[in-house]
Amino acid sequence: MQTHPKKRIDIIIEMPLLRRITERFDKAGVSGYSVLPVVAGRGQTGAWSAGGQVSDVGQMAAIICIVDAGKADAVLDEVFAVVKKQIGFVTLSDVAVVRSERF
Amino acid sequence: MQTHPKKRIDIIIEMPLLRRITERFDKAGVSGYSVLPVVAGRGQTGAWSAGGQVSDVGQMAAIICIVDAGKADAVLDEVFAVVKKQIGFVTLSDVAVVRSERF
Amino acid sequence: MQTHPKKRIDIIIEMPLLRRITERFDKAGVSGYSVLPVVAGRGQTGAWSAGGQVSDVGQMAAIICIVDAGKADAVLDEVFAVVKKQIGFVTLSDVAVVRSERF
Amino acid sequence: MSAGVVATRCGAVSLPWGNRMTLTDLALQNLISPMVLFFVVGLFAAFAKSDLTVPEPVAKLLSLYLLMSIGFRGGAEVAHHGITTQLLGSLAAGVAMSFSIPLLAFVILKRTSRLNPVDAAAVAGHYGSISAVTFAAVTGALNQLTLPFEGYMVAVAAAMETPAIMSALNLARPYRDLSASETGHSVWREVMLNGSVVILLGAFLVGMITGQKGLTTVKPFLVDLFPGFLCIFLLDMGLVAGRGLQHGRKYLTTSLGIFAIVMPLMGAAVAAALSLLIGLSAGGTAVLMTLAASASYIAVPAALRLALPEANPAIPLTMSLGVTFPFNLLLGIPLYISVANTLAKAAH
Amino acid sequence: MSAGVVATRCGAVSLPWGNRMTLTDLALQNLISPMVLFFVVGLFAAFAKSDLTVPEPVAKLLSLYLLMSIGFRGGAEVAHHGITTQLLGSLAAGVAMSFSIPLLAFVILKRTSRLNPVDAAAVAGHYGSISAVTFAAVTGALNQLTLPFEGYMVAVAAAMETPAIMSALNLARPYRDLSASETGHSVWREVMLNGSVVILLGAFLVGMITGQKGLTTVKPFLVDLFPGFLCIFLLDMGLVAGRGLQHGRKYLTTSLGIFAIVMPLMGAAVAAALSLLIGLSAGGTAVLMTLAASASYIAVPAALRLALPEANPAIPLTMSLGVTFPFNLLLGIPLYISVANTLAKAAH
Amino acid sequence: MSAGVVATRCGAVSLPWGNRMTLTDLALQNLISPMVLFFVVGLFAAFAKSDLTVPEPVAKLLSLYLLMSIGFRGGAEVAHHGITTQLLGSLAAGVAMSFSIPLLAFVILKRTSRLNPVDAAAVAGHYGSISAVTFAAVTGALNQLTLPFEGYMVAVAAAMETPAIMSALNLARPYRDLSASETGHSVWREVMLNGSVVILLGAFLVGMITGQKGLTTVKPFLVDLFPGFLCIFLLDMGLVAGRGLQHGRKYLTTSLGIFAIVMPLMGAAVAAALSLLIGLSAGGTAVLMTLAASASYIAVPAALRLALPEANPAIPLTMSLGVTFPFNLLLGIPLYISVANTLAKAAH
Ligand SMILES: Nc1ncnc2c1ncn2[C@@H]1O[C@H](COP(=O)(O)O)[C@@H](O)[C@H]1O
Ligand SMILES: Nc1ncnc2c1ncn2[C@@H]1O[C@H](COP(=O)(O)O)[C@@H](O)[C@H]1O
Ligand SMILES: Nc1ncnc2c1ncn2[C@@H]1O[C@H](COP(=O)(O)O)[C@@H](O)[C@H]1O
Ligand code: NA
Ligand code: NA
Ligand code: NA
Repeated sequence: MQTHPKKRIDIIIEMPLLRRITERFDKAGVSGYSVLPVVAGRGQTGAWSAGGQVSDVGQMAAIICIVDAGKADAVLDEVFAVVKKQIGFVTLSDVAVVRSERF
Repeated sequence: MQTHPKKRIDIIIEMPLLRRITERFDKAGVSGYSVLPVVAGRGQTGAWSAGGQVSDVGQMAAIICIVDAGKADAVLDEVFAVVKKQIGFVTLSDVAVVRSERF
Repeated sequence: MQTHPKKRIDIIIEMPLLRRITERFDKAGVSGYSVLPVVAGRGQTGAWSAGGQVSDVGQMAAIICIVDAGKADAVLDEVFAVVKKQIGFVTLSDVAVVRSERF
Repeated sequence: MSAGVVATRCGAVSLPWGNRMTLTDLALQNLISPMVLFFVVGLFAAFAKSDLTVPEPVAKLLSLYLLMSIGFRGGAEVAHHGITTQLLGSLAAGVAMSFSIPLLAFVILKRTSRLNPVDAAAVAGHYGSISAVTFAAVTGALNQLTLPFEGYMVAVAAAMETPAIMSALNLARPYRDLSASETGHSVWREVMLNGSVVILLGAFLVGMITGQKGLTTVKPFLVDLFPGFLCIFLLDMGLVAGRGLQHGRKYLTTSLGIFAIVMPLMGAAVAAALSLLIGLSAGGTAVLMTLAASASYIAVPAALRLALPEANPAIPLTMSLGVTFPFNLLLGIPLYISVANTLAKAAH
Repeated sequence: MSAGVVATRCGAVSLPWGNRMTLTDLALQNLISPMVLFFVVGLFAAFAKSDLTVPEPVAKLLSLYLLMSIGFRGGAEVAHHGITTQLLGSLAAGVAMSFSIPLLAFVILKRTSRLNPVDAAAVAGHYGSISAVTFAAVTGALNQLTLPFEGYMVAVAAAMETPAIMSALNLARPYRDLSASETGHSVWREVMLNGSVVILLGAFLVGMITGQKGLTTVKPFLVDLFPGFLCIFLLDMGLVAGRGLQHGRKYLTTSLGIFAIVMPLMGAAVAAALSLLIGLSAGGTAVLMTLAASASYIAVPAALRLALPEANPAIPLTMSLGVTFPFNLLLGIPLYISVANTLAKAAH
Repeated sequence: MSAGVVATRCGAVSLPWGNRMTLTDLALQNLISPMVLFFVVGLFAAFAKSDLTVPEPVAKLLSLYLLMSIGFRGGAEVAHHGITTQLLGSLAAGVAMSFSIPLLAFVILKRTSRLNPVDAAAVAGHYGSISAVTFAAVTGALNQLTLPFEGYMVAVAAAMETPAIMSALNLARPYRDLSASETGHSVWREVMLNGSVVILLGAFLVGMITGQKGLTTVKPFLVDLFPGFLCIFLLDMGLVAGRGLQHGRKYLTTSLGIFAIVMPLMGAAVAAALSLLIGLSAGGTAVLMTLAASASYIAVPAALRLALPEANPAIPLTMSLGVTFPFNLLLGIPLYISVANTLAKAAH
């Protein structure tokens, strides 16, 4: 099957910040994104777990965004403006997709 | 540690379609797959969120499937037969595994 | 944007084993990890689903850990000591990060 | 729930608010019930972009609870009164409406909207089927007015869930590329075994088998908590409907917006006529009108994603959840009760 | 729950259904309780491949609720009656059974099945321990029959949870590659501090400390809602057991299927003998028999994944949840109650 | 909840336990309530590293329930008694404390701790605001003592939630790199429309509009289940507080630990003085003291993650949830009730 190279951006970010990031995505003109729950973790600021939590503070979410390689840098810039002040991080990797025009 | 190259298939698909996709996986003879929840997202058909939803319609799930590179194309064909009529998409990427015989 | 290559380790492992794996991560000196829920799947030991389950037995979790390439092997060794006796598997892939010093 | 009303002629029931309460009074009393007000709180929070959310598993529990409670109580009621010809007549009327309302809806949509035929068929299917929470709301309103209704109406509700799906598929068939579609058989299995249908019918059967004795055992849970659970459920419906309206605004053309209010009224009118025919009580008439007026947002959307994947699911959901449900909850239900009461009196 | 029964000689209690109810009556009455019927609805939905599901966090809440309610009420009961020699005797009997039933089970499995010794030990451990929801079901059935039982039986249930795990590990030890195993210490910690054990004992202590006064405060929640919550819980158990049976069918050889029904009967028989010795009431005897007959599906599987990772968890779970639990719920419990009642009368 | 107490002079209310109960009695009675004991079970389980957990969606439901119940009952109470000058005075006192306690806290923190100014401002904001579950606990304790309090205190609680956030931001401003900060407008929107604020105020309004009649409808759910739901909620709070303390131990210097106990006492003292001024009943005084003494762990942390991202969220959360909440629950509440009672008697 014919595939096309794209970039996958993975972001782990504090839950309360979710709306800010997705607004940035809209600004950067990505075709879409998906949010996955994270239930526990550890980082430099310590360990945490969603279990029993009444509020979202201190909890993380994972965002996945497939973008065209050409757009990746612009998206990273937008995203990083939010992430750098908050708890979280961003990774970039290579993927292939089947329908190129979607992204 | 000695590792072996494999392909990772990531699918984001409407929840109600889950059973159809996994039946296709069985048909394509993959060794296994894992389903992760998605809680929110945006795409060409608009934004959505799982919060407060009573039904699965309009909600997405993420499926991860590690396959042998030789099998990847056959799996993609099977999967795409379902995905192309539905909301969702498929990506392919390279990973390495430790126990090659598992997949 | 300037990026740096890192390794991403993905682990799918039985839920009851989570604490054992994360203790190994601490031992291997990783900077952090994130745990994502898995809600259903199939493997050599059969199909399962989290729906309606009262206990964690037979359920899986996904762990993501971004590490420096130099540390990857040591982490894999630690992790594999737990995974090999249990249901689950490990994959390794390449990612790029923006802030190198984090990992 | 009702007592003794099914056995006697309905007009003989002296309605406690009979002559005194006007439609406006009724609408007002409905609007200031805790359930409706919590729905408004939810709508407000959604439009104000508050982050208030009912967690998804909790929403699913509330829906499960509602269906269990409605089903069980209906079953216990039928166990009490037995299977009558009126029951069978009501079932037949319900099934007939579920089959035929989509035809009417499809014709209207084709004339008044610019929906493609497959989307029009999907919308039509939603309006033929019913919404369980609207059913819960009308029974709640009737209980507050101490206006009795036939307990077996829950069986009618269950029977109306799925025929509309068959109608929608038939309407869409001429316009589809059938080579690409799944085999009909597995789709029907999935439709009939939709979780919400199974639990409603299952609880109905459990209620029928265990009767009043079973009801006594579970009363503190399935009966006493009902209004409170309904409050949270309607809060959630307000949030979901409000957010759905914002996301789906682009699909809501003027003609579809009007349809989403006129269609319920037409359905209710058909139901009112059939109720007279069957000789339902005022309460029963109000319930059947509400069922006909309500539009599905659980069973039908789920079925159509599988059986009619070309249809855009956001269009009927925005109409059903964003317009028809609030309309019925806020204005429709008091209207239907008022009309039903007038009709029942006129029938004597 | 019971009142006054612990202090008096048990035969003196006049059972309301004493001579009139046969085993068949009892079995039928049990089968048509809402709880058991909702379990059947769940089983049906699972086998019909319906998508009906109780969300996982809700299932966990139901389990938490059940343990809190059982524990609290047991503690309040003990606070009322004090610690007697009979209580201590029952605790000793429970612990002894939890230790020894796995030995019996292991011997039988080695002779009748083709399980490898480690899997046989794991299965044996499940049958030595207990199932809290089966305990809840027998107490529910006894309450419906207004047949009192000793309130401290919940403490016996808690005490029976973990010794079986120790037995299973001892049985498996000769067959294991011990170099690869984790250190025993941390495993024991994890076993004893399993969430379900902690909440059951914690609620028991809270009940003991706050007594009847505390019980009054939480009665609408922990007591009145119990039958309703049990209905949803059993619906969920039906779904999970049905799906587990489908996935795990391949593990269920004839000999294991028979074992999953015969072993409970043997456990119940041992418990009946011990109950006579201790002088338990008819209700208490029925509870102890049910505990011995039930097989764990929460605490033991969790512990063994950590302590005996070589064992295939699907084998004991399929047997315990797919066969033994339905058997006990549908047939075992009325049988145990009937036998217990006959024994209690015979003892006089 | 209270009845008739708002209208009369408070001293005139004859307290059922008036002279007989000492502070120690009161503290003991508080400690052996099921709610507090379940909190202790949770703390124990967390420290013993048990895997006991309340699923996150369930914890969110419990919080939603608590706010709905508190809000609704408060609104129904106000509907009953009307809006009085005392109500307005209490609101003013609450808002004033929420604004000013952070200033006091900030000064103390700058002198006694080594927190950077931004973190100090964040902590100060938490202590100016309130904790809804602490409010629930004090009303529960007052109900058990049958000591009435002014029903509108829930409106005071709601009014105290957010001004403290404004104070915290003002305190932090001189020390921030403002170029990097978000625009103030959107932050204020998000703060005022925080889910917990919306549901508390929404339920309050629904209660005010539907009054006693609405309350009757939902009583089995929103009132009768309250103590039971509070038990599970406090079990969860024990687990979360215990685990939070373990993770956040490193932030808890001696000076911050002392602050987390002294600051509540100072807040309570301020509230006691203001209560005398307003002429609150003994119960109302106890509630206002508890509100002032409690520290936020939902609304303020959420707001500050958005408005003050440089602050480390773990520091105030560890103090508020790990130290101040347990202190108030176990010792503070009986102390405040005792002081309030003495003051109310002295005021005559
Ligand atoms: N190396 C890592 N790999 C995967 N997830 C991480 C890593 N480091 C941090 N995280 C996640 O990001 C959260 C915040 O990290 P930190 O800002 O380092 O405290 C952690 O709690 C983890 O959930
Ligand atoms: N570029 C993307 N990256 C990640 N997820 C996406 C992307 N586009 C779409 N999605 C996900 O797929 C769903 C359906 O997309 P669509 O069919 O474009 O409406 C969205 O709601 C997202 O959850
Ligand atoms: N090839 C695969 N790709 C993705 N997930 C898998 C794969 N194989 C197994 N899994 C996951 O790992 C679990 C255990 O696998 P197994 O040990 O093969 O039974 C499965 O239930 C799946 O959730
Ligand atoms: Na309809
Ligand atoms: Na047993
Ligand atoms: Na405060």
